[in-house]
Amino acid sequence: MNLSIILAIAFGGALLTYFSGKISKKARDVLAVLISLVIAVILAFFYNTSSREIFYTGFLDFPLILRIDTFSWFFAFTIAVIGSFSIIFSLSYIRKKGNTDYYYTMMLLVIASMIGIILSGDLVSFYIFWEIMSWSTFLLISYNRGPAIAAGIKYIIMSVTGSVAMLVGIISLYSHYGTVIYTELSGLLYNASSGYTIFIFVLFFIALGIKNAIWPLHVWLPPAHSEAPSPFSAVLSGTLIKIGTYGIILLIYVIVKINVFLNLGEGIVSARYIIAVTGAITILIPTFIALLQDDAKRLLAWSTIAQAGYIILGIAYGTSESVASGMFHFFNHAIFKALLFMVVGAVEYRTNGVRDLNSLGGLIKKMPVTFVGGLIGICGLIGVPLTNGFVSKWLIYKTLIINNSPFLAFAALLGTWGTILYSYKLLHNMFLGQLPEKYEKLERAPFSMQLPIVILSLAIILFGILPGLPLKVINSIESGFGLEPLTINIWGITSDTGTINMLNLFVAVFLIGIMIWLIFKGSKKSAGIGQYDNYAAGTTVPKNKYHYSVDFYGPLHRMISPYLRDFIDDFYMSLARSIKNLGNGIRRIYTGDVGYYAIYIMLFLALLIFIQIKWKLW
Amino acid sequence: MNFLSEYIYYIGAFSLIFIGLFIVLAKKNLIKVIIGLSIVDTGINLFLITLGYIRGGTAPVFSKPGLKAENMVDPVPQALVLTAIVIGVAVLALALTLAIKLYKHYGTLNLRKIKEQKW
Amino acid sequence: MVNPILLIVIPLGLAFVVPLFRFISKKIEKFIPFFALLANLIISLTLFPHVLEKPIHVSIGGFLPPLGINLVAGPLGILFAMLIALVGFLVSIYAFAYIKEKDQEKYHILYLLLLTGATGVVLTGDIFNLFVFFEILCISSYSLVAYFGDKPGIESAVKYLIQGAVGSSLVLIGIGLLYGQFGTLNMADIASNIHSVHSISVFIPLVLLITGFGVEAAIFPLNAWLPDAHSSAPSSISAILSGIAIEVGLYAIVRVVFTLFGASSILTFLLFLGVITLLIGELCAFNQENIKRMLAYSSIGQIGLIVFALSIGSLSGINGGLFQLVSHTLSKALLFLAAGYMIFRSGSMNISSFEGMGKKMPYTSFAFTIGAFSIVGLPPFIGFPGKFMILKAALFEQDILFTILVFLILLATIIEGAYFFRVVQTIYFKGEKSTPGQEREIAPLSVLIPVFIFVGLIVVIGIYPKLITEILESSASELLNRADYIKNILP
Amino acid sequence: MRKLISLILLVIIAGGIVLSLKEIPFGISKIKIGDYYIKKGIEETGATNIVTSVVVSYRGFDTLGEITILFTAAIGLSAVLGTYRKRKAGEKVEPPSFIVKTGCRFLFPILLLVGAYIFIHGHLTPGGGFQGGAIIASAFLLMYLGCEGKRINENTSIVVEVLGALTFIVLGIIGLTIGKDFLFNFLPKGEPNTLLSAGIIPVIYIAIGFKVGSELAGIIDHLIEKNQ
Repeated sequence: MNLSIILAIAFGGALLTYFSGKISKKARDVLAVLISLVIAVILAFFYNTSSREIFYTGFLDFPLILRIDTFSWFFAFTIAVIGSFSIIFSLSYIRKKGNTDYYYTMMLLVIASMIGIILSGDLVSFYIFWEIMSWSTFLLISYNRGPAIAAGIKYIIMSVTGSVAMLVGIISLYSHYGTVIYTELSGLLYNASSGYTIFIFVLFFIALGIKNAIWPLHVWLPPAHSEAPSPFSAVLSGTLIKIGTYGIILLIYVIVKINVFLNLGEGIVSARYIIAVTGAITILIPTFIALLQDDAKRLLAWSTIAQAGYIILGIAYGTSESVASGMFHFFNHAIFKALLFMVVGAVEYRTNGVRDLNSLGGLIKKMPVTFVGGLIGICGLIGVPLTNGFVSKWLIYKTLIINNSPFLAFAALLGTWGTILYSYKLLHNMFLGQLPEKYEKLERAPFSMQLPIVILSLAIILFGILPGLPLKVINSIESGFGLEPLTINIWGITSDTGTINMLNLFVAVFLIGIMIWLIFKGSKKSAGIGQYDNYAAGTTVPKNKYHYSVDFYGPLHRMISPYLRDFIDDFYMSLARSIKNLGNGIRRIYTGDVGYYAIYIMLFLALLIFIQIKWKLW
Repeated sequence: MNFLSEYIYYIGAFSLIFIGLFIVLAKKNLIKVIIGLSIVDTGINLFLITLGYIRGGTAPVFSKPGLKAENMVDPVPQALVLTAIVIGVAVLALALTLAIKLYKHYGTLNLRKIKEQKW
Repeated sequence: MVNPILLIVIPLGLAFVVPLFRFISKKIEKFIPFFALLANLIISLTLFPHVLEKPIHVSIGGFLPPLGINLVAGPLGILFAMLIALVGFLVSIYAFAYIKEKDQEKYHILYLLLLTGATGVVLTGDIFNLFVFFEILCISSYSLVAYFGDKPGIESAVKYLIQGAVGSSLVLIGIGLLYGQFGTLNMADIASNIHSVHSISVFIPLVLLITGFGVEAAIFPLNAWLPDAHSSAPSSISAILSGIAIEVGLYAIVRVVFTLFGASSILTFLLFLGVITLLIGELCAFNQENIKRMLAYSSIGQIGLIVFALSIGSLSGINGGLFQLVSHTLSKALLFLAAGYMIFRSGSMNISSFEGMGKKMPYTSFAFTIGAFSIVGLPPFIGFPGKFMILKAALFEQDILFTILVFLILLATIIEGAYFFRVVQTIYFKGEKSTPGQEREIAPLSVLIPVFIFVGLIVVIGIYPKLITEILESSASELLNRADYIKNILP
Repeated sequence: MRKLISLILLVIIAGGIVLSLKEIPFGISKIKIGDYYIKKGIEETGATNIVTSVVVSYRGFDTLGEITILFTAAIGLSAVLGTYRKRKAGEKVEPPSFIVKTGCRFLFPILLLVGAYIFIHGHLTPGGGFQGGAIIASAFLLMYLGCEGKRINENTSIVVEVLGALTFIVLGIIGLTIGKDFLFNFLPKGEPNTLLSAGIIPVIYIAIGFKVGSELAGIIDHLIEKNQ
């Protein structure tokens, strides 16, 4: 099987979907799902193979190369699967909105270009697919109109900023080493001066960091994630920003190589440490900003930034356990964040676009399956044992503590506490508490939404109990990077410094669960009281006054919010404003008076002549 | 005053050119600007003619026998000037036409006031 | 083999014939440019393989250069001639439906003359002849800018004419000085006699020519006419001005700097000039509300980028600059045509009037989007290889100066992206979602066909840049190998 | 202020030009192709007026461009003015005085004749198509001055224009087919200094004469139209 066939199916399928939509809506839906599934299935067959092929030679003098190995397989497969779930989820979500052909085409295009990025074997094709991804994402983010327009423009400007920086990096590498192919480039930077390596690093990190929403470059993410259509938010959060992660791993462990990376700078000012600290900051600040959000998707968006911080922290820290945790967390985050966005999307779908946490509540009775999905999702997000998030977070804490980085470990832990707070807010304000009266008639989410929610929930539990499945893959990736391999079994990791075995945990949790259940069973039954069976000051409380999920964490909110304004965003906005003003100022030289214009011409001529007579420059 | 006799024609031609350019730069009436452009053209034509001149030369026309080729001035600048004149006329005609139209629209030929197209 | 003189004579002859059609039928005249440029396109395509092997030199009137005027159909000239014929051909289809004024005849004549002038400039081997054709180009564009006879059109045309006339006067003085020193007008002949530009007597004509042609090429600060003229002209003419006229001005500068003077020392200056032009163009466009003005400022920016690339002076730099030139011609022509029809429908040039166009005119909007993405330099469109090649050439110099300039260029690219994406968003996402009465108004075929041919070219060359890189490479080496150019003409 | 800046700029430019003019001394024969034309012109083209041989033969292509420019300007002018040829009814123009009327009527045919003479003899004596054409146009200007109500027929003038230009191009193309070069002088050169000499040069000049005459007259006509 050829790798280029995957790309052909992906890109061709995207176009085909558009035209099939002109013929029949049904056929288009089926086609879209089919294409995404087919890609996932084909990719599954590539498990544990490695191949490399030149798929196109027509672009200037660069042969464009596709390659697959365990590393790219892992990412590509995750992306393809999450992508197809999102498309299944979209089936009913998007039906009510207009422009469905366009939606599916762009969605498939985004997925196709992401897979293209992962599979490409040289930096030029990486860049080409990267840019295709950027603009197709842009066209989809603004799909909802209204505030989504500002979100889209913010995204694309930052994205273009990043990609031009990366382009300079790529071309600079090419001009120094005469090649852009990973395998040939690999390790060549060993001999480069550290200044040059840092130059390359900075350029790539602007691009990758923007995509991955690392802290000072994150500002596009909250509006984009919250305003995009929910299934696409799932793709954005679950997979698209992970392209940045992929790029960072690629840069550090494939192109630069681990030994060069670890030797870049010393102590506090080493590249490794700086990136790790950035990761820690990316965990802390966004976590607490997430706490302040009242918009469900915006909350999830900030949470995404924070979780991306864990991934970066793990990857940049550079020990084999931390890298494993980073990659495993990438995998986990893709699953549970996609799940959570789908849960929010399902609620949004049924309530006609309500995402405000203050006006929801009590939906547990109306949408039980969705609630369970949300519960498992936040369990994974927090890292409750028996969910996949537990294992990855355990790994990162462990490696940080063992390798004497208490502050980083503390940041990671603090991030988890914050995560618990905001996740609970999310779940509570949507599903628990009182049901507002207007939602009495709410129906369950449609099957096409429940299906991906259920499957992803099951996946969280599955990989929580059997973390060895993905860890095995991750381990073989790591050995490819030249990191020490871990000892993996299906239930967990064995090592001298601490072993994790989910079987024991499973049994323990199971027993504790039974105990709790027994205690509740044995204790006295409480009387059931109706929701509106309430009195205050001698009269019945009006039904619309019943909402205690408003102003959740109010005191905390008031305490921390002054410190947590998004100063970075303000900075970028003022930058944009000053460029605008500069442009408006410069425009004034075209005064409209043709006399001035003639003077400009003479000025130019006189300047040239003057310089020549005076200094004989030319 | 060897210099003057050597360069007087050049000085004359370029004086015209720079007078014209000065008018274009400094005057605000469109008609005057067009006149300025026309003066520049004239100056350039004179300059071109001067380039080909030979002391004591005759026109490069063998209209009667006895004219010596050595004494004839360079014919090429004259041909160029012919072309340049025509170009000048064309630009002048177009400029005046535009001026007429401009006056219809704005009611003025003051270039400082005709500033709707800007920025 | 066809004589390249036909590239000039056919459109010229047909332009002269057009007035006669009033005695036959008023309906034929609009097809004349179409056929003339189709013929030109075919001729230049047939010449294309010959030219790659060896440049074709044609003398006129049976006199060998430097005595007579000669045409030099080298790769560069044919590249430009092809581009002119192609864009002119497609825009002439567009004009079928777009130009509805009662006096169409004059539009078509002037249009043909403009393209004739442009073709003449790129093919001639004689500096004065170049000037003459340049004047044809200029005078017909003054008239075409004022073609609608409306207030902005006339005002812009007057300003354009004054600046253009000053520019061409400077050119003529420069030519006079050259003739005075070298006694010849043939470019190869002059070039063979110029040994260095360091002496002031050669330098002055050089700067006079650069300034004079620079007015048409819209180099900062000589470009004040451009935003006015491009925004007030009929959209088809804006497309031609932006896609052809500026490029021809640039060709003249390049010819003068590289071939005529071999002035590599002034390239550093042009390098900075290019970057400044780029930045100023993009900054001015950034907050522009008038769509055509925005596109016009963007053209200034693109010209700056091309000037930068050409003045890198290396083979790959010129290569990249020429690629960017082709890409800008195609993309900007497309943008003007698409925007022009949307303006035609909405009746306003304000960007906000484009709200909801994505629904109303889906095809035109789609084409506009492709053009915008291409200009910004996103793959897989033609703008990307162009930008890529330029950056490659600049970074290959391995010079800190070039790195800084590259960052400035990229800053400009970001600004450019910002305002183009804003328009794309306005077209697709702004405004009410679907109000009743927003019927689809598909543009007529004569608009859609050229627009989609442009889209096709943009995508195809963007994906397969090798289609044109061969001729670009030989054009670039033609520019650099001054000695070969001279030797070919003056054996 | 503006004037001061303009002056400073112009002075700098003038300085540069003066420096470069030092290389071009005045009045000394040194022009190389000009020299060649004078020496070989009659032999190669058959025209005794070397300027004509340069204009029409050596640099004939420039002349084609030149008439194109004039044509462009004429067309552009009428396009900009938006030609409407209907005279508004009841519009009174002050009639010319008797002297003007008579003078114009007297001069009109003479000017036509002089113009024709000049362009027919362009290859022999100073003058040529452009000069002759301009004189003819001035004859029409006089006609407008002196004979109110007389107009040139637009269609006729356009046909003359077109035919003039076409003659030039067709001659060029015939040269291309016969002599392999555009504008090749394929007619016999004849004996210098006679009317029927110099091959296609007089033919082209006559064509140009007609064309320029009718074109300039047309321009005058357009501009007058507006002013009335």
